[in-house]
Amino acid sequence: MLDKNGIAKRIAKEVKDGYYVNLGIGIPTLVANYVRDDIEVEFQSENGVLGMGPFPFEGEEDADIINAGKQTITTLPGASFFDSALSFAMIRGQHVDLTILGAMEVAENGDIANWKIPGKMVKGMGGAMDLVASAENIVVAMMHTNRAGESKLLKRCSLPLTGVGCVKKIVTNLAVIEVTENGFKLLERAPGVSVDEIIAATEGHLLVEGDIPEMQL
Amino acid sequence: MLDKNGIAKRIAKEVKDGYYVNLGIGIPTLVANYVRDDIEVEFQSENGVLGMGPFPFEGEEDADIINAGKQTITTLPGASFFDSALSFAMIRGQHVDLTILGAMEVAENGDIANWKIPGKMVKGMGGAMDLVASAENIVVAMMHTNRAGESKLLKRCSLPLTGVGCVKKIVTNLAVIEVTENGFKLLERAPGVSVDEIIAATEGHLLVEGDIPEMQL
Amino acid sequence: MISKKVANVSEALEGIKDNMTLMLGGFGLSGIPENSISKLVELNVKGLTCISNNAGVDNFGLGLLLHKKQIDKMVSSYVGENAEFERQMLSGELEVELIPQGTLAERCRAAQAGFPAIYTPAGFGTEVAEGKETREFDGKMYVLEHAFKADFAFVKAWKGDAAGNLIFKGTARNFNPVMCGAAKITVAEVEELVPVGELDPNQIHIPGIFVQRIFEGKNYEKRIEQRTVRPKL
Amino acid sequence: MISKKVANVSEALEGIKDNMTLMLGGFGLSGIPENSISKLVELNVKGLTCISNNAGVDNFGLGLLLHKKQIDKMVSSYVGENAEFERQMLSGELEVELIPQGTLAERCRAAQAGFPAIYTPAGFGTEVAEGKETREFDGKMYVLEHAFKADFAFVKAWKGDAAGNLIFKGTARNFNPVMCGAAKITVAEVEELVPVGELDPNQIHIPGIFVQRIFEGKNYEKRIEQRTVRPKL
Repeated sequence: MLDKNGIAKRIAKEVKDGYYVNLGIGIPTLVANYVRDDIEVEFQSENGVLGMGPFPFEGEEDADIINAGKQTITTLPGASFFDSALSFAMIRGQHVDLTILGAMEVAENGDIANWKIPGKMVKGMGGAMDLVASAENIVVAMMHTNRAGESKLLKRCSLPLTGVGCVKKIVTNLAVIEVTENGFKLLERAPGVSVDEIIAATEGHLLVEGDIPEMQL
Repeated sequence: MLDKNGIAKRIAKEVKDGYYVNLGIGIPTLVANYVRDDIEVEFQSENGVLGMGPFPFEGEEDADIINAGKQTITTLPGASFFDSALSFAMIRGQHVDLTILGAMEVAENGDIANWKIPGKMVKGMGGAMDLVASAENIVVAMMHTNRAGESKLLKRCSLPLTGVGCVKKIVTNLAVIEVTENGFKLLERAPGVSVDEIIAATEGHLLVEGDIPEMQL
Repeated sequence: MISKKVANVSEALEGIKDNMTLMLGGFGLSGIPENSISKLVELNVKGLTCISNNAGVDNFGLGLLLHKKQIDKMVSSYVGENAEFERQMLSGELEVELIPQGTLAERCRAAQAGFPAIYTPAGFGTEVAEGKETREFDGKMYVLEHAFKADFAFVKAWKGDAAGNLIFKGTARNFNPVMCGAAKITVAEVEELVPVGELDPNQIHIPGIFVQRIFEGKNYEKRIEQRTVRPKL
Repeated sequence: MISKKVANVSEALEGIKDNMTLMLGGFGLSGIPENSISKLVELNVKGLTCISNNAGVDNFGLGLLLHKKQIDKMVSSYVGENAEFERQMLSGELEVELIPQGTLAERCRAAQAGFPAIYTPAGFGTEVAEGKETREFDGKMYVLEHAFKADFAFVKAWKGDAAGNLIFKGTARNFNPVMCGAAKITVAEVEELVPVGELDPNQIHIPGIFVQRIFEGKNYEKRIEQRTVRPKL
């Protein structure tokens, strides 16, 4: 079973040379730490920066240079700042190659819910609805089950949707799963996790074909 | 009767303190020369400059700094350059206060034609269609009649339209005319021009009420 | 040069009344019009509709207006990090319209640029699209979203001049440029008001034509919400 | 940093074929991609559709392509100042779609920003609106205009870096920024290619994400169409 850093590490393998990548808040943010050194990747943050670098050194943080999670950041050579309209032009215009975001629920048809629990929690969708409606390559990073132990991979989402039929791949603490026309398809098992454990933790229909390899991290 | 500079001089009186003004090609360009010195006005050119100044001194012209007529220009302190989208945001968003442009024909309902003579001359509309569709304050600068001596102030335009019901005022070599709900209304006569001469040169219906003053230039 | 300079924040906010619709720039607490917000608190105008990506935090930014119950309605994309906000929203005291962040930006830009509405894919198939026109183009579905109508836009820039020209800094730019000219009156507060002619015409982010009033702000706090750092080596 | 740098104009134009749709920046002869145009002439690709505000003059700019009859269709807003163009158009050899200048800019931006179409007031009630959907919003009429679809966009900037970041100069900016990222492949030629990190991130007009190939151009003529001057005092 993986921890959050393990999920981030596995997702980092989805990041290819020459990709512009948008990382959501939470586990996705950690992905930047595990991207291979020998490829060129640029991180976009929808609040208006391309070419994000690591966190600043203590004492060098700048209130005017933050990411979408409101964290202080730095920029790398070749970076640029821009307004929100141009930022979402990058996203809506499909110039960003890969979007990695968290979710509360994902359905076997690719629907995703991650912005609202009616009557309880309403933080808002931020840029997520634009991202999932536009991106061609969306990977969800999340725990396989919620705190109550219930599956987050469902036949149908029960929470208000963020986007419809958009998720392509899911990486959880238990597995790597592809969203296909026929529902969830198990691609990889987390180290030490059995196929049966994954099936048990997945409410939606899970296709299991042949031998399921263990993730290479 | 006025010459082109006279028309420009009269139109300059329409330019008020604090106005952003877009000047079309031809007579409108001359208007800048006659604006009062004691008011603050900024000229916008739709190719992407606000705060245009006079022509450059000989030898100081710059191919990268031109107006919409492709003439080399200079800029004044406080000027800015921008792209075509932001330029037309200024125009379409009604941030420009006054638009002055030429015309081949104007109709008594405010229609204007100035971009095409079918089968003969097709230069294109450039920014004129955006300007006339958006501007709240449009003044046309033109000769009252064409080279064949035919009136350019018509019941209806015969040429393909640039915009519908948009012209508010017309300044010609003979008169200042307002476009009202009831058609053309004569406001002022050019020096030495009689009301009868103006009526004779105007094909559209011309309202003449009371004494028509001579223009003050 | 047409001057937009006003003496101070009081003059900048002249004409503000109860029940107006305001746009406010900023992302989180970055690039928010701190001086204008303080003055709104002081003037105690009520019944406001505020269009702003976020709603501040409990004791700063728009949180200050929420605390005094000056806001009737918020139009935002993300409102976490604010307990008082959540309380007012869940109790029904505060009306909240949550919309996608890119939609928020484009509805501002539409107002700035004279577009009545735009078609965006964001929110299709979700409750955001409920009651709205949807339409297919080239096999993909879009939602029709209308331009905002606002009375005042309050923006914050890094540098500006009396002509109203603005330059923003870093990610404090965010929604500020698209809100300029998107309301009847745009008020820009700047950290530094420089002499006209000092800004490079080639490097101006927002030309003065989009700004009606400009002043140099005071005592910027520029609070950081999530201070994340590496230890110095 | 993702590098977009190519060795030269030949590499920049790889994949160009007959019957493609091209966007070309520039207003008049200001800010046109001179090197790319010369290469298009040399490659002698035919049957092109060119989206460009103007069509050059008889012996420069797009006029060079017109002269060799490489263009089947022009989509422009203003095509005066070009006798050969007028001849080909009036004789029917050349198909011409004239559209308002602001519409041209926004149809590019729509393609860049992922909008399928826009509503603009420009051209309502004229032959430009014939056959197009029109619609009323708030008592005003608008025309629905669709995003362009193009294979290549050729733009010219003042400075750029290997990351594809661009800065334009003066009114040579014009349509260049809105064409970046509006075609499948955007080729940027720059007067000066500077080392990565030299451009201020705050002052970049177009971030490199919108550019696929960049190179430093040569021998810019930068012709002036209307040289208007005052005598020196």
